[in-house]
Amino acid sequence: MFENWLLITVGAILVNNFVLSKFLGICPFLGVSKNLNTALGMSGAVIFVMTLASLVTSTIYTLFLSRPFTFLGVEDVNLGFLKILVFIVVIASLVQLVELILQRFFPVLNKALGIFLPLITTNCAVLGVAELNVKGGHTILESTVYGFCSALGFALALILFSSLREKLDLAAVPTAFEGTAIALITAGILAMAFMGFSGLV
Amino acid sequence: MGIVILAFIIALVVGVVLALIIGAAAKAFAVEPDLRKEALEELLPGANCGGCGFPGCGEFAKALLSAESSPECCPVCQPDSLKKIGEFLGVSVEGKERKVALVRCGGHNGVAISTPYNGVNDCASASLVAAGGKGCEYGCLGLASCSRACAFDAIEIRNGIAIVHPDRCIGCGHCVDVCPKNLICMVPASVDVHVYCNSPEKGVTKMKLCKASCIGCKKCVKASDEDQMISEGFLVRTNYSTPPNTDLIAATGCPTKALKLASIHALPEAPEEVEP
Amino acid sequence: MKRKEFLFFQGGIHPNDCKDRTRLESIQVAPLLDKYTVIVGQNIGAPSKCIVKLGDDVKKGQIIAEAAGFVSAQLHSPTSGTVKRIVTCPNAMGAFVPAIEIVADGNDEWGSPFEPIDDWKTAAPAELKQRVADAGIVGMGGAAFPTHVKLSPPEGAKIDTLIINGAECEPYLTADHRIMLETPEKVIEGAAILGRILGVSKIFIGIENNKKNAIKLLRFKALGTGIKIGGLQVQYPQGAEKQLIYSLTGRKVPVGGLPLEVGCVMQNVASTVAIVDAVVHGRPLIERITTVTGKSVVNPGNWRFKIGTPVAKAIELCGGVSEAPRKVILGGPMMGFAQKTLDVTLTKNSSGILLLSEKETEQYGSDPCIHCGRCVRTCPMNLLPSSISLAVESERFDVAEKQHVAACIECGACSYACPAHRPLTQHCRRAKTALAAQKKALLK
Amino acid sequence: MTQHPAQQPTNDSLIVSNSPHIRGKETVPQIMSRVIYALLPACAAGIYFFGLSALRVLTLCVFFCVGVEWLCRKLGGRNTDTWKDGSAILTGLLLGMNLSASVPWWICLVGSILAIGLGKQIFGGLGFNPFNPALVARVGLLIGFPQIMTTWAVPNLGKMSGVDVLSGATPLGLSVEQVAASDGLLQNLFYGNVGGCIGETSAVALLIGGLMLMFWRLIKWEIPLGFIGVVVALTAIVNYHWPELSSPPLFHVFAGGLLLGAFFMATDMVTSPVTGRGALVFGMGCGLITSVIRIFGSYPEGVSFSILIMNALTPLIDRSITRKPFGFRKEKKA
Repeated sequence: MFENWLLITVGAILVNNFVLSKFLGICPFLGVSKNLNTALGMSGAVIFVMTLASLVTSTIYTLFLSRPFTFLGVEDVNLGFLKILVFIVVIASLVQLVELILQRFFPVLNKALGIFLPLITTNCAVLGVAELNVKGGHTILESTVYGFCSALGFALALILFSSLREKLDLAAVPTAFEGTAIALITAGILAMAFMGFSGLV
Repeated sequence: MGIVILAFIIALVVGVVLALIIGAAAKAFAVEPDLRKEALEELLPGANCGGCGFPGCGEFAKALLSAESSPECCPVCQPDSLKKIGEFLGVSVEGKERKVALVRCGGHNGVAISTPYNGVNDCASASLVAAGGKGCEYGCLGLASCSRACAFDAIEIRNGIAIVHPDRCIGCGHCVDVCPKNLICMVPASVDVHVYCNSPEKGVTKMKLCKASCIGCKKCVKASDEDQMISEGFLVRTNYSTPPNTDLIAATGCPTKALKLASIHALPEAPEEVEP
Repeated sequence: MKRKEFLFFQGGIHPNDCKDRTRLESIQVAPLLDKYTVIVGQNIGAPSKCIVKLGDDVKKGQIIAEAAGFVSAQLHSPTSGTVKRIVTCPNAMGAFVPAIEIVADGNDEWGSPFEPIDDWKTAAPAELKQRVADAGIVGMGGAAFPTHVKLSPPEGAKIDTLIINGAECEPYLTADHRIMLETPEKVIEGAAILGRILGVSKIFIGIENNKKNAIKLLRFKALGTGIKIGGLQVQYPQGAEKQLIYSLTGRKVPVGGLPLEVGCVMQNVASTVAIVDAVVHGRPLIERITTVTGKSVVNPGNWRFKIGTPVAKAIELCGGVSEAPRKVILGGPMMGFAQKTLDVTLTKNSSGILLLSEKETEQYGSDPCIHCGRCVRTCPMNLLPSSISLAVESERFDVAEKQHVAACIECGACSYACPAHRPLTQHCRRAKTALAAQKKALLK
Repeated sequence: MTQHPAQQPTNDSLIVSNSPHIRGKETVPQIMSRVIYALLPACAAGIYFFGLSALRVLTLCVFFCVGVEWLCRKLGGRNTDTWKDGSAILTGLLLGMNLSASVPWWICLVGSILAIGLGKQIFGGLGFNPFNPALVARVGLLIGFPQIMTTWAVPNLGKMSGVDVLSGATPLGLSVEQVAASDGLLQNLFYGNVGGCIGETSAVALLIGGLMLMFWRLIKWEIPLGFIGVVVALTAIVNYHWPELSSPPLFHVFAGGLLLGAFFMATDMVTSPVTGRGALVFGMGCGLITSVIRIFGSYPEGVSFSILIMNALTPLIDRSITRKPFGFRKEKKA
C-alpha cells in the first residue's frame, strides 16, 4: 500500500518528470521560465489545473466511460474510445473557468501569466496526465494524487529552470545561442541529470 | 449504429452542460474591458520609451484617461498624432516644439587633459573615483552611459566625448538622468547654436584643463543681438527662448571654438581642430 | 594568554603591511614653504566659510574660514603671510573646491594663540570642548568628522567608553605609530582630556600587534591612569570603527548606527595629540604627521607637514622619486584616494602619501566572477560582495539593497581578495550612491 | 641605492581607480594550477594501477579540452588565450579521471567537446557555466555510450608497457552479497587496487589531494563534509536496518567516485553556492541524491547525477540564503 503511493508520488515528481523525462509541456516551460516570480505563478496555475483535470477526467472516465452498459438494445457498449474527445472538451472548459476566475479576482496574476494560461488548455501535459491516468489504471484518488504530483514535478523543473535562466541572463552567451537556444541546451543538460533517477521505483 | 448515435448524444450532452457552466461563469465573473484605453494605446507611438514619466505607453494611456497627464508629455508623438489624441480625449493640444538632447561638453581627447581611469566601465561609477579621469571635473567622461541608455542609437562616443545626433534623437530624455555630471539638457531642435562647455570655473583654470572650454570672453554675447546669449559668471549659454541664428558663429570667431553648431558637431569628421 | 583578552572580528584580510621603509623613520619637521594652498571645507558636514579677503595679512593660527553650522570646523592659517588669491583647487576626491592661497612671509609668526589651559584636570568639560571646537580639530584618521560634534552626544545617550584608535591597519602608513612612539605622554594626556570631556573613566587604546614597541611604551606610560592598552590581532580592517569597537569591547554597532548607540566614542591617535596641543599648548590644528612612502620614493619618511602643503612639494622633500609613479594615493592603499594631479594639497585627514610605480599598480579587470566566495569570506561586515557586484552590473540596485549594501564600509577587503580582479568595492560604492540618490529623490 | 637618478614626479598619466590600490596575490590561474597539483596524486595512482593506457587517456583529454576551448573561442570571435587560465586543463584532467583507462581515443574527443563546448563555452566561458563541465561530459557519455562507459579497466600492476587493458567490474557494480563476501575489499579500495575510472580508484590519493585543497583554502569544507557525511549516515541507517539493500557506509565512501566528486567536482567554485551555509546545503543535497541513486536507482553510481542536479539548484540556494550584516538588528516595531 505504502509502496504503491511512493511509486506514484516519487515516480511522478522525479523519475518520470513530465518536463525532463516525458518532455510534455515544453511550451510553458520555455515561455514562463524567464524569471522566478512568473514561474512560481505558473507553477501554481499548473498544479491547480492538473489536479483538478485529473480529478474531473478520472471521475468521468471511471463513472461513465470505462464501464460497459446496455443501450438501446446494444449489449456491452464501451465508450472508452470517446475519452480523448471528452477530456479535451472538459479540460478546455476547466481552463476557461479558471481564467475567468483569475481575471475577476487576481488580475495581476492573470496579466503575468498572459497567454500561457489559455495555453494550458491545449497543453499536452494536462491532456497527458488524464491519458496516463487511464493507462495506469489509477483509481480516482490515485489519479488526483498522480495529477498533483506530476504538476509538482513540472513546478520543480520550472522553478529550477527559471532560477538557472535568471543566472544565464547575466552570462556572456555567444550571440548565436542567446535566448531560447541556450535555454533549450540548459534544459537538455538538466534532463540528462534527471536521468540519474531512472530505475528508482 | 447505436454506438455512433450514443457517442453523438454523449458528446452533445457534455458540450451543452459545459457550455452552460461556462456561460454562467462568464456572466458571474464578467470584467468590463477598458475599450477606451486600448483605443488610446493604438494612437500612442508604442515606443515604451518612458519619456513621459510613466512606465510604458499603456500606463501613460491610463494616466491620460484619468487626466493625470497631458498628451504633450509624450516626447515622441508627432504633431498630427498629438492632434488625434487630443480629439480622442476631448482636450485641446497645443503644438509643441521637438526637443533634442545636448551634451554640453566639447572637450574631446585632443583638447582636454585626461588621465587613465581603471575600474567599472560606466560614468556614474567613474565619477565616484577622483571625479573621473577627465582633468575637468565638469567634463564628459566618455564612458557611454548615456549612449547605452539611448534606445534610439542617437548618442555616439567619439574621441572621448558623447556626441548627440540631433536627427536621430527623439527627445525621451533618458540620457539626462544617467549623466552623473548633469551635462545633458533638452533643447529645442530648431536651435543650432550651442556653447559646448559646462564648467563654471574661471577661464584660466578651465584653459589649463581644456582648450575647448568657454572662457567667458563674451565675444559671442557682443556679436549677437540682445538676449540671444546669456552670460552667467564665466560661462555663456544660448538663450533658448530667443535663440541666435547660425551666422553668429562666423560673426564671433570664438577663440576656443566652444561655440559650435550642433549639426556640424555631430558630423563624423567635424572640423574642430584647435590651434595650439 | 593575554591576547585572548580581546576579540577579533569575522572576515578581514592579512595584507603585507609594507611598513618597514618608514617604521623607524622619526618624524621630521618640514621646512617652511613659500606658499600654502589651504582647501576650504576639509571636514565632513557643512564646508567652512572663508572669512579672509584677497590681500589680507594673516598670522599663523589665525582663523581664515569659520565653521558654518554645528557639523563643521574652523580653519586656521598654517603660517603668517598674505592671502594671494582665492582659487579653486581639486580636493582628494577630485572635486573642485575653493581654496585659500597664502604666500608665507617667512617669519612663521603666531597670531594671538589661545590661552593654554594648564589645569585642564579642573577645567569645566564644556570649556575644554569649546577649545576643541575652536582649534578646528577633526577626525584625522580619514573621515575628518568634526571632533567637537563627536564629543557632544545627544541628550539621553549614555557614553561609558572612550576608544583611542591607534590600530593603523592600513599597510604602508606609519604616522600614527611614530606619534605613539615619539609622544606617548601626549597620547595618554589627550586620552585623559577626552575622558574628562565625556565624563568616562573606561578608556581603551587599541593598537595592532605589529606595533609591539608602541604597545609596551604606552602600557608603561599609562601605568596608574586606568587607561587600558589593547594589543590587537593584525587583521585588516582592525582600525575600522565598528570592528575596533567589537574587538575591544565586544559590542556590535548596529547597522547604519553610530558608536554612541553602544556607548562608545572613538578618536584617532593623531586627533588625540592635536587635542593636547589645543588645550595644553593653545595651538589650533594647522599641521599633521603624514607618511610619505612607496618603493620609488628616494627617502621615505614621516613628516610634520603644515596643512596646505602641495603633494608635489611633499614628495620633493623626500628626495623625489627614482621611478615615475603611475598612482599617487592620498591616504593608505586600501581606502585612500588615487589622485590625477599632484596639485592637490594636504588636508587635516591626509595620513599618507603613497606612490606606486608602474609595476606595483594593480589593474582591475572585467573578468567574470568565478563564485569562489573569497569576498564573502573576507567581508568584515558579513555581506555578499559577489552578489552585490553582479546586481550592480545589471543595474539592479533594489537587489543590492536587499543584500544590505548600505552596511558596506568600503574597506576594500573584497577587492583585495578577488582572484578575478573584479572592482567589487567600486560596485558597492556605486550601489550605495545610487540608493542614496533614490532615497533623496523620494524625499523630494 | 637607486640606479635611477632621483626625479620629481609629474602629472603625466597618473592612473585613477577606486580603492583598494593593492591586491592579494591570488589569481584565477593560480587557483586552477593548485587544484591541478592536488589532482596529481590521484592521477599518479591511476597511472600506477592501470598502466600507460591511463596516461594516454588523461593526456588525450587534456589536449582535446584545450583544443576545443581554443576552437570555441576562435569560432565565437573572442580572445583565444583563455585556456591559459588553466581551467580547460583542469576540466580535461577531471574528464580523463572520470573515464576508464580502456576507452578509445574518440570517447576522449567527444567528452571534451561535451565538456568544453556544451558544458562551458556555450554559456560564455569560465564563470558563466551553470553545470560542472566535466560532469556534463561524463553524464552525456554515460547516456550516449553506456556500453563503453561501464566497461571498466582492472588494475594490471607492473605492466606499465601494456596498452591492452583487461576489463572487469567496478566494485560499485557488485551486488550487496558479493561485497560482503569479498575479503580485503575495503583495503584494496583504500589503496586503489580495484577496477573503475582512472581518478576514482585510489581513495588515499584523493584524500591527500583533498587535504591539499583544504590546506590552500581553495574549497569550502562544508561541501565534502555535507556530501560524505550524508552518504555515510544514510547508508549506515539503511545498512543497519535492511542489510540486503545497501553495503556498509565505508564501502560507499571508498568505492566509486564519491571522494573525487566530493573533493574536486562538487567543490567547483563556479557551480557551487558562495556562502558556507549554502555550501553545506549543497553538499548534503549531493549526498542525499547520491545515496538514493546508489541504493535504489538503476545506475550503480549517482555522484555525477547528484552533483549536476545540485548545480541546477545552486542559483536557488544562493538566492534564498542571505547573510545578516555585522551588527544587524531586527527593526523594532514602532
